[in-house]
Amino acid sequence: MSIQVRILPEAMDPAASLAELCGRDSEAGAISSFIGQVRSGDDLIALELEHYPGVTEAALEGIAQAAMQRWSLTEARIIHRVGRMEVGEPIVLVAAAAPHRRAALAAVEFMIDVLKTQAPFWKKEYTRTGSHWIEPRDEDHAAAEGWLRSTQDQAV
Amino acid sequence: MSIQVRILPEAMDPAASLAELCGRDSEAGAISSFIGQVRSGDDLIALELEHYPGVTEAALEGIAQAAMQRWSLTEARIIHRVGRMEVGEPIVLVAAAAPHRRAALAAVEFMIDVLKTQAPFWKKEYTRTGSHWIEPRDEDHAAAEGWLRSTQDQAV
Amino acid sequence: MTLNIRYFASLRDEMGRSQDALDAAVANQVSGIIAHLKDRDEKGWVLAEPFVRIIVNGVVAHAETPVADGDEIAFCPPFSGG
Amino acid sequence: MTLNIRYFASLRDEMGRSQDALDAAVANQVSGIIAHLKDRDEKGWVLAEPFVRIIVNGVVAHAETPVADGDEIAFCPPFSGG
Repeated sequence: MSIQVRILPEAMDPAASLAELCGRDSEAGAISSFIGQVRSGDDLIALELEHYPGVTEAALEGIAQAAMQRWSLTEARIIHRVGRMEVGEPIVLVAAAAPHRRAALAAVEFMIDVLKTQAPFWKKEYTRTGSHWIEPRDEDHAAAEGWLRSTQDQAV
Repeated sequence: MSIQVRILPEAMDPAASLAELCGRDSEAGAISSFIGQVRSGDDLIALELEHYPGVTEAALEGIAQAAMQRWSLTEARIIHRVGRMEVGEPIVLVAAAAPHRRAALAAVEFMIDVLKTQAPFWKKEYTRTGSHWIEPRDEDHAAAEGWLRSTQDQAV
Repeated sequence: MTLNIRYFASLRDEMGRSQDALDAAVANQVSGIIAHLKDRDEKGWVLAEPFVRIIVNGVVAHAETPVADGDEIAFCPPFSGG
Repeated sequence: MTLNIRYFASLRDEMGRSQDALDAAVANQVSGIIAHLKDRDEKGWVLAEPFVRIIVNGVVAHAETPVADGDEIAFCPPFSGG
């Protein structure tokens, strides 16, 4: 059982990180992952991600640990970019390895849902006309609360 | 919108295939994936996967198309090994790219669940004491039927 | 004037071969093929087992599915991919 | 003898600075810090907005959470990661 959590101030390579999980643990029949990347739209030029050094890492660690406790996983990994990112650049990788697929799939969905509203990150959009901070959407809150209501997991 | 389906008789590199999906479509904010690999246990030495050439590819194509119709995806990809595989080797990659995470996550779960029992593959286990064909588990049938009941999707 | 019969995985093991070429006159439905093979082959009964899936020309078929000259009829045990 | 106050993201923009060092004597609860900053700072009212999350020494806190010399008290707008 192992957890890896990282905050990266520079470009990340999510596929390379996923490659590290492949073929590593003979108990892991299933590896599931989610990659978030900067999506174009609304004149978006770039995204800036801010975090709370130390506290954000601890929150991600808590989310990964909660996933390990809740499902039978061999590994849980969260890598999150901070700083300025252009359209198309990766923002986050969440991955889980498990003996069985249901655990790996559910753990990834759990980790990305909870991370969105429960770990201290702040997102600023730069468009051609200026910049503004992003508020989490109602559906993001609902997704996290759906998981947390059932367990009292609290990331921070 | 694009679909890629492949049957590979030789070692596959799922992370490299996933890397191809990253940063490619500026509309895709979310890329989800599932990798199945040969898990150790029960004296397992190797797995052999058989398929029905032509018909299996068409079935996978149908599954990917069903996912594209059901969710708003930019890409759907299924790559499946056939032949003999040792413990730790990848068997299958299922991936979906989408503007939003919920679609990508659900499409991957759908495709792997349906693929398990609705595409013509047969799995033989080689152990130290001999070999035997694997029957799909009841829960695999239930998972596929859960999806198919709601849409009448039929892979083959 | 042939029906091309294919056996996959455990059914191939049971039948002891991967294919048969039958005279198209033996049957005009899947059920007729099964009856013919049960008659002719000691192991033919396995093809009538309820778990067997039949695929005619790439499409899932049933006992009543019509078959004709040149068709490919595949007998398949339950699928177990992924 | 200080309380280390931090403002993140939009709250930093509103306050016009990323941190403050307050004399530990000004408050012994989070609510006291907010009251002090509302008094002292034209923009201090934003810290009392219902959406603000407060983190004391890395742990989610509330108005009644006690604070003491050396504590780090962070005012955070809603999180939006991923």
